[in-house]
Amino acid sequence: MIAGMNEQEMAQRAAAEIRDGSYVNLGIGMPTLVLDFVPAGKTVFFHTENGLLGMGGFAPKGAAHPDLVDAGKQPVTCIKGASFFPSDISFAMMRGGHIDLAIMGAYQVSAKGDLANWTAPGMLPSIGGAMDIAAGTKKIIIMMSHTTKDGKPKLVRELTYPVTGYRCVSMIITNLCVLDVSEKGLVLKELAAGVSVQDVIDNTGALLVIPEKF
Amino acid sequence: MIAGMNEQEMAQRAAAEIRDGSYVNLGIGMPTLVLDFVPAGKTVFFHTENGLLGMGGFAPKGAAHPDLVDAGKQPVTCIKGASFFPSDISFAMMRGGHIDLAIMGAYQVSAKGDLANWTAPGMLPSIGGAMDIAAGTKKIIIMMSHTTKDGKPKLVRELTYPVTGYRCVSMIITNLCVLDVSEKGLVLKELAAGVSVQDVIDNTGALLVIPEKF
Amino acid sequence: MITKAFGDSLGAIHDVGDGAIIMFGGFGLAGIPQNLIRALYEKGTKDLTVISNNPGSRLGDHEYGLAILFKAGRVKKYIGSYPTATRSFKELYDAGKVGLDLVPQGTLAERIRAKGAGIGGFYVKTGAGTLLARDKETRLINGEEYILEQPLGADFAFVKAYKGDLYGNLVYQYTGANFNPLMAMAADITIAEVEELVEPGILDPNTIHTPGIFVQRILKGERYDRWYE
Amino acid sequence: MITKAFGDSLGAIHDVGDGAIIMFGGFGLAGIPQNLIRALYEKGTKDLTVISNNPGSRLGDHEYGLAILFKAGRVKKYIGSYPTATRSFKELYDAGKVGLDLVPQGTLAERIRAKGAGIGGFYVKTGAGTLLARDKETRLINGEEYILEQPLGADFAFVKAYKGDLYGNLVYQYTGANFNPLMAMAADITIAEVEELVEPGILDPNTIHTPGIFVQRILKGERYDRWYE
Repeated sequence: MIAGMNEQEMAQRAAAEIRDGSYVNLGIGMPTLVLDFVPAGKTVFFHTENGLLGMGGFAPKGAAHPDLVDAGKQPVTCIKGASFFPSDISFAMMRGGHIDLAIMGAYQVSAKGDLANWTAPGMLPSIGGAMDIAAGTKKIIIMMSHTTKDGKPKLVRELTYPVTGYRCVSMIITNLCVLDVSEKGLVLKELAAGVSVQDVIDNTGALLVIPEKF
Repeated sequence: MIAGMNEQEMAQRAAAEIRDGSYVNLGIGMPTLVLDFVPAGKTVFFHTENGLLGMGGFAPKGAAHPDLVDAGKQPVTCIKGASFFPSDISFAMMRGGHIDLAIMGAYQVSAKGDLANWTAPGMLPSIGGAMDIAAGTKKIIIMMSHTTKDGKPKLVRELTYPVTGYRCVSMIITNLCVLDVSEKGLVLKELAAGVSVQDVIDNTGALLVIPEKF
Repeated sequence: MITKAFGDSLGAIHDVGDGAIIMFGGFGLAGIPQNLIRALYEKGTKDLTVISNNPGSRLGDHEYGLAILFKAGRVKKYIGSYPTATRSFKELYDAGKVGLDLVPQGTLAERIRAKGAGIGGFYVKTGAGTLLARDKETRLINGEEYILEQPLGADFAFVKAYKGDLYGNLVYQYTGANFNPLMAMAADITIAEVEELVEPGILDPNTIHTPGIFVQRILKGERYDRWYE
Repeated sequence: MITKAFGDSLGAIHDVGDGAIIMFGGFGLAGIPQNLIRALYEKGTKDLTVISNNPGSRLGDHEYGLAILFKAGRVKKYIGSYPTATRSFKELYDAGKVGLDLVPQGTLAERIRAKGAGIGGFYVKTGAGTLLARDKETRLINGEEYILEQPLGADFAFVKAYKGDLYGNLVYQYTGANFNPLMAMAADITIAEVEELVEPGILDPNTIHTPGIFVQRILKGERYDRWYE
């Protein structure tokens, strides 16, 4: 088993994709680590689907308010210049194409950028805001382990898990590498330290486009 | 030409239909006179389509604010417990069936309660909120002169003017009488002082149901 | 002057009967009508259809909010976006004891708003081509697939606001708004609980989030748990 | 810290070109972006499509607001609900010099919101069976006739708020909100003028009506006419 990047390194890599002044939605779990890696001097407006633009970070102990939480139901803070709004407006931001970037997890991503991240066979299905994000966000980056816990590829030719959205993923950051989704398929962009092209190929269930530089 | 009620008397009659605690939309022009006749002790929330619940009345000279107007673009005041909101919410109140009563003018009303009040041949068409009110308000009362200026009936068997809404009018208050719209047609309910049943019949273009009491 | 105020939660829900369809505001534990939920539990009302983003919330080993109604077997059907929020729901669902109608969160919000706004249906891309669109009409709009979604209403909406007045005007705080203002528009009878109940005219009319026309009953909540340290 | 602030109205509209489709907030004279309208007039931009509830307003013998653009022949098409608000519009219309797309006011608001919210179309009863539904698809829903309405967007939205901050967050006053928050959501570029422009963090985040995500540019209006005595 190749280690590659740890979660913090993946979050840091994802954070590098965030432009100054942009509006960014972070999925529950690993993507929230991105909060810690926004470069100083950049103004980033973090959107939480439950009705906040300008999330600051997780609330310190003693400062938690029961009516101020993020999409993962964790108590959070807000920045100066934040705003609160109801769910219809929050999802208008996503569905209407106003959110610049969403960073989320996945069970599977296909070579075409199709996304599966809401349910699996035998699982109680839960959807939350995932399909709305997939339907409307300008750019979606997936942060995930390159394979499942038992070593099966999560990057596949065709999804076998139920679809969240079609052709919606732009970029994938895994512990092994960074990939772009293009018309030609998945394009290798960067390799994690200590990871070879062959490692990526061996752990990927779809054909890869490997640029000459590798 | 029979006089019957003047505009103030018609407004007073319309005001008597307003229930305590109800939400009422008043059309531009004559219906705004109703404001003066709400019985003391009744709490009535006047709705203006441009985004105010709890209009008080017309603003006294010197107290006009350019951003506080009614649907007729007149400067107004608001009562304690008023609220302001954007146009989508204002029309959700109407279209969604939340407004209890609308009092408006008309060019024609048919025996079935069809309403024409937005345009006429040769006129520059303007619609404003009339069709939205017709589509969603629980009860609509029309306040209008019984005939046109040249003596033609405005209560007709079938509309000849462009329709605002079908089967939406519940009651009609004219200078001559008060009528209910029922499944059987227009039912005479009250006569203005000095007006006979025959006067009403002579000036109406639709069959009338005349209860025995007349 | 009229008032929409009720003295307590049980009084405000006196006519909520078995089989009622009820919307509950809140996301996680933020903005949930916790006093009305407790009152409904005490009242023993059953065979409920519950519409809410999640069927209660889990914090550590405890479950809060709507979970008490589910655990007591009072709910026959749940309509929402995030049922995995509690373990109790999964147990009931796996045992076939509760129905589930899963709706993407944004579509849930928009369907509820549509009901309140008199919209007969609307098209969204959300979910097109997925399992959640199986029985839904589709339509190509500018070359992209959309699905037709229906308005969603209820007999009652239980909502929670930070402050309210006797006319039913409501003001929310932080992320406590979420589904509350939408549900207030979409039910036959909306019952609002607030932390502070004031006379009309105290709240600034420019800052009211839910105009009183959408609220039929209001009460000051008996007790507000804060859950977090 | 980023800022969306521009120094003046002319600067904020520098890239608004001939043939642009522009939404203008306001109802009557309440909440109109009067400085941006004046700047657009000064800039000389023509062949405009104007989306606004009314094409300006008449008070006594004078016409204000958008009327200056219409009178100067800069508008080729008007989309709105109340064209009779000015005499100048009627003259241009009767002379065949301006096109008119008449939309019921509530449908106008909802179509604009739909564009901003990514709704592909929606059904309303408003206007069903009338002249304004002539070319529209109809559908029976629960036995009643509904018509299909389309989202309505624009290249630019010119909006006016009472206060705003450098991130584009907006707060409206009284009936000054009207179409402004909806139009802010529906245009490629939204330009907001405000009476007071403040640093981020001054406005209470609970009272913001239009979150800054919907606003690309903001400026303090040069001059606010009050019109009424």
